[in-house]
Amino acid sequence: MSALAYRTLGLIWLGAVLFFLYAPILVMAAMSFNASEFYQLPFRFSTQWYARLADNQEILDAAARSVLIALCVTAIATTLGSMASIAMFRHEFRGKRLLQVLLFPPIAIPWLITGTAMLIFFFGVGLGRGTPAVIIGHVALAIPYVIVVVTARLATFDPTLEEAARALGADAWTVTRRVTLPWIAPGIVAGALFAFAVSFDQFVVSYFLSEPGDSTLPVLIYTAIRKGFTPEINAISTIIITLSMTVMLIAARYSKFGGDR
Amino acid sequence: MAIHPAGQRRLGVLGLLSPAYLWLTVAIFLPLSAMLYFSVLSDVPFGDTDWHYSLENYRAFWENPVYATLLWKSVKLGLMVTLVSVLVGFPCAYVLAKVIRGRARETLFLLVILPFWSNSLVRIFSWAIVLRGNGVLERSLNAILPFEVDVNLMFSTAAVVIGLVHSYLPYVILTSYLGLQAIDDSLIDAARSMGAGKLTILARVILPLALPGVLAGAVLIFVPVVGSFMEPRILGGRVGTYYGTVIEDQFVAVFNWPLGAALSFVLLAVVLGILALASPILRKAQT
Amino acid sequence: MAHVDVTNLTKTFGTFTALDDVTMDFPDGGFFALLGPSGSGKTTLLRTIAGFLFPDRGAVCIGGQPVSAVPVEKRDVGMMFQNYALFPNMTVADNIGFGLRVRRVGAAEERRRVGAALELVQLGDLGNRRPHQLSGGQRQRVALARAIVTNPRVLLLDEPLSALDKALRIDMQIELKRIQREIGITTIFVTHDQEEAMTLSDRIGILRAGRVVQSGPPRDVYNAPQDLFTAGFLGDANLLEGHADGTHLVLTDGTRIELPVRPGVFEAFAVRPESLTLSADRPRGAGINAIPAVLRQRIFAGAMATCIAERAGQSFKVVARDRDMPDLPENGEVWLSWDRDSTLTIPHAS
Amino acid sequence: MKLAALLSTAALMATPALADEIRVLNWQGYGTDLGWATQAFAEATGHSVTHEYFNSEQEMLTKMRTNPGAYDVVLINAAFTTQAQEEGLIAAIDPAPMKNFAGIPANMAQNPDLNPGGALHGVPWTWGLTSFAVNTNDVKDIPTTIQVFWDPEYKGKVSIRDDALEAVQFAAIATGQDINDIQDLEAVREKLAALMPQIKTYWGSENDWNQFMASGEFEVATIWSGSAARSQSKGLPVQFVVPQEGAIAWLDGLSIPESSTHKEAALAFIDWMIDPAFYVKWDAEGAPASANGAAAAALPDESFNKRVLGDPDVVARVQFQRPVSEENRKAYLELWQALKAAQ
Repeated sequence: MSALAYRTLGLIWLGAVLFFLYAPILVMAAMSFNASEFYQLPFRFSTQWYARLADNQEILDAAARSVLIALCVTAIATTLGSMASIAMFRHEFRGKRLLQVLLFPPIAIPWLITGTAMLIFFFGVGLGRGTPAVIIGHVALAIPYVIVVVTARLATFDPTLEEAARALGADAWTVTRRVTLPWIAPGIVAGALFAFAVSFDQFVVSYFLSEPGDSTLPVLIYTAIRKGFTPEINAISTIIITLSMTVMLIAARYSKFGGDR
Repeated sequence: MAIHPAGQRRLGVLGLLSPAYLWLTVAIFLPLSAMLYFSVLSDVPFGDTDWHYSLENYRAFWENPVYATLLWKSVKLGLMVTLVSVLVGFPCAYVLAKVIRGRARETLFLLVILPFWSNSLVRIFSWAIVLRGNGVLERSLNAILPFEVDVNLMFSTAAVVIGLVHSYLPYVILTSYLGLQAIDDSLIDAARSMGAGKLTILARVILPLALPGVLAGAVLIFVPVVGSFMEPRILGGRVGTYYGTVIEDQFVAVFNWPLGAALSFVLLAVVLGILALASPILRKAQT
Repeated sequence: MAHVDVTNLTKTFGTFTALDDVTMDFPDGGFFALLGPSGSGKTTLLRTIAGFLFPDRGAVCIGGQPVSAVPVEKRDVGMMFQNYALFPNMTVADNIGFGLRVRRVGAAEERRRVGAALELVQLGDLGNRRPHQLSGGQRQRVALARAIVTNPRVLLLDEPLSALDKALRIDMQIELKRIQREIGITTIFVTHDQEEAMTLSDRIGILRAGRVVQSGPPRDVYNAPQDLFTAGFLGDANLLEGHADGTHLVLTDGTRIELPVRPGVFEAFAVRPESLTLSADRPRGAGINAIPAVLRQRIFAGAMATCIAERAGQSFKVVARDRDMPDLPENGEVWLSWDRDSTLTIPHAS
Repeated sequence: MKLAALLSTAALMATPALADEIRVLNWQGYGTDLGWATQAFAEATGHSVTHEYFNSEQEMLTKMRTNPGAYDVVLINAAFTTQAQEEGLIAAIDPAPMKNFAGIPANMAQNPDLNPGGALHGVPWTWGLTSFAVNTNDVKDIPTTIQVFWDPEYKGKVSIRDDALEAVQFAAIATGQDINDIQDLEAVREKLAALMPQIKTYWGSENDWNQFMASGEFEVATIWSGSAARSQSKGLPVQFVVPQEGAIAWLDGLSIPESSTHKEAALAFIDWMIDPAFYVKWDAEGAPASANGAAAAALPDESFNKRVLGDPDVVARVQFQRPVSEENRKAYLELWQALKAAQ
């Protein structure tokens, strides 16, 4: 075969994969605009399911709770993660390698295990389920992502800049605020967006930790799916997926995925 | 007497590091320890239940073939999903890394990775909508094809595999892409200058060099798939009982947490074993 | 301005001893170069004086005050880095004004002093540029201005010129020297370039394996190295192998060479390439040493020429102005001669 | 100090009576979550009602165990009331404040399964059958036997609920056994194993079931009598069947968790739920049979509950679910899990 044929074949393959990745999501989204309750075709355009959403207090509450939790998680995980990244960047110490390895379990262990372990532990210590438990769990899942992203950005930072600032008389806080943070800010923003996405899309851990009546949006959707599908679920799903993809597109601009900006 | 500045620095490091790691300890490491503890109890130690230490939960795993069967079923599912993902994803990564250039590559790469960062539950739900009998897939196929087909993939192992491949495909594309991108084009040119054909180059140059990346992606897919429960439950129907769903049941329905903990720990052992085996590869892929 | 004393400094990193009982005195207003191969401890010494590192033992005094336990930000030192370390997110003026702002001198005072510093380094109108818009030499000047604008007690320079190309480096050496004289600040600088060290400083210190081997004015160190290492490190030296016999040195092949009459006990002898003269015939004269050799190679380098001659398996380097170097055939017999008194007499062989 | 404490306690005690949010744990679409009913209740009492749903009795119990304080009213099948009481999950109920309790006949009110330890722990609310329904679009001859589930003609069009107890008892009926005293568990296992390949998927909720019936994916599926009535009233093409082999009958009670913080409001809601006025309206949409004699009597003659469940022939065929011993429950669960795992 000629090089052109290979190239064409390759592009067709890539196109097919993209179709596979996006078609179901687009179909799902399209069905949220279909008037039929039973997903019947022909397609008749309607926004009634979105209108219904606006009246569904339970879903609205869950959505608000999900966003609120994600914001809390973002704030906490970004702060703690960035602090740890800076500490590991600035200093050499024994056990640093171990600390880096310890970031692996929250990412690598299946969430089913982490989630059920948290459930057991939080019950054991009397915290039980509920929003605080969910936040604690999400933050732990998000911290490694923040550290990885911020550390990647710090790798491009010249440590003598900090030394220069100190030599000029700046205390640790001034050095961090005036020199380090301005440089790693894009990394922190990307880390924060990752943290938001991790929390906002998190289902498994929330599923085990959230309290009845105080569940997050993905948990609510799961329970709803198991009770039968309605286009209302399509509508809220469409909103969620649009939101999280937008967040990630912004994150990509700040992280290395989108090229080095 | 003021603390020596070197000591002060040490305190500073501690102050910066400890919040994050304390948090991880409380939310990850202590819970995992608590789970280990639970797995050797005979009953949940809440209220006035009568409990004692015992290995009966682990014994249940060995004596009742149900759990081993399901674990094997989950492992098979993991292998299947991983294999399909690699076969589909590697060529895709190759096209991205070596065929497409410039801005188009950046955009297409982002497009491939993007779904990975959207809600997994919603994506599984999308497949449920598509795959249902009388659903979109069947209708569109019947609209195109001259003959009637009965595509009812919903509630089958195929549906579970499709949904999981959709969920985890971006992993293998991402890691393969990074691995392929690191291969210097001059190596390929060098091989060509020595008269190697396309297949030879692929088999003798590209694949060996890209292998760590591909394997890293495979591990990243295999591990979560073995522990999946939501996807089989929604897409699997009657055949959707897996190791993960049984663990979920122990916690959500049956309230046999000690058994659930023991089952989780067996799963964790399998996962850690795989990660340990793969860690040299993963480390290689990182660099 | 202040003088700097370090006494009995010892600093180890794990099993590696970076500084081993170092005692040194850096006089007020002086320009002091720390010279040594990599790993000799010169940078560690500089960073210990700066306050980035804290000694395991020993003391650092600036202006007579002990500062061993004072971290860098409280030591009031100015420091310039090899890569300049200009803050990329700030303008030139903000970079220079950083130290002033930290000291809260006030906006007007800051503007005045930044302006003056820019004038001093001859960058008057570049205050609003960003570092990445500057050339290497300009960045270097900004870094210098930033280091001195706070009127520190000591200026520390860590290989400040190594990132520049050669022509620019020589310009900057002159510039650096001018500014240092103008403000009269005690300056300590680290370099591995012996020529630069000798050009700039009025005192140099040679370090090796964490110890100070020798220190003093460049000319003294160059002319009277205290050991073979210094002799070879600061400039080139052709070692004369043999054993001393009263006023003479008996080379390994039995040739006797006259030694200068100097007090002291010497263990090794050498001669600098520029002290050697190459000739076809044996030169005669009082106090002239001459040994036969074979000319192996002649290297032309513009104004200067280098010849390599070999004698009894040992090669000798001869440096002279190209026009003073006789044009002799390679692999021919030549004579190497030198004034008896230009023989380097080295007390310590190690 | 003491006075202040007293006053504040009094204030605290006075407020809950004003407006509480009570949380109900129930099957989805099972009476308590009817919009018009909760709205009317809220208007009458000021208490708002929110819901949480379960997919199986096991899950219901675990939800109570792991979420103390989260629920105020829980629907419990009488077969599980004793277990819940033994675990200390539910509180004894004093029926005195309920004005509608008097309508409940003694055989219901004093049902031993609802009165563990001799005290009322579940207010009898509804009863009904677990049998099956067929899709009348596809199944023209309404079957009279439970063996239709094993008919190869319906392979891949059959469904049961994913519930160990229900599956085992269903198979017990199919093998001609007493559901409360299964002698031949091996026969049950074989019967269920033969059923598995017939099954399309398990259904989880009534809504789920309706959608599968509407799309024609189910042709024969187990269902509760009340749900079948509701589906029919929604116009779905379904016909409820009580086969000659009989059917499982159950009695559902409404209980108040021990950990409830709004016990008074909860009791008011239960009273609202056993009100004949509510029941008659509910029945029009499709409901299980009421345990309140007064309510049952108020039904019109053409009502599903009067027609089907009022038929003495039917009543004679059904077997009421009794509490299941811990040991049996475990055995059933393992049997069911093994069967599912083998798929």
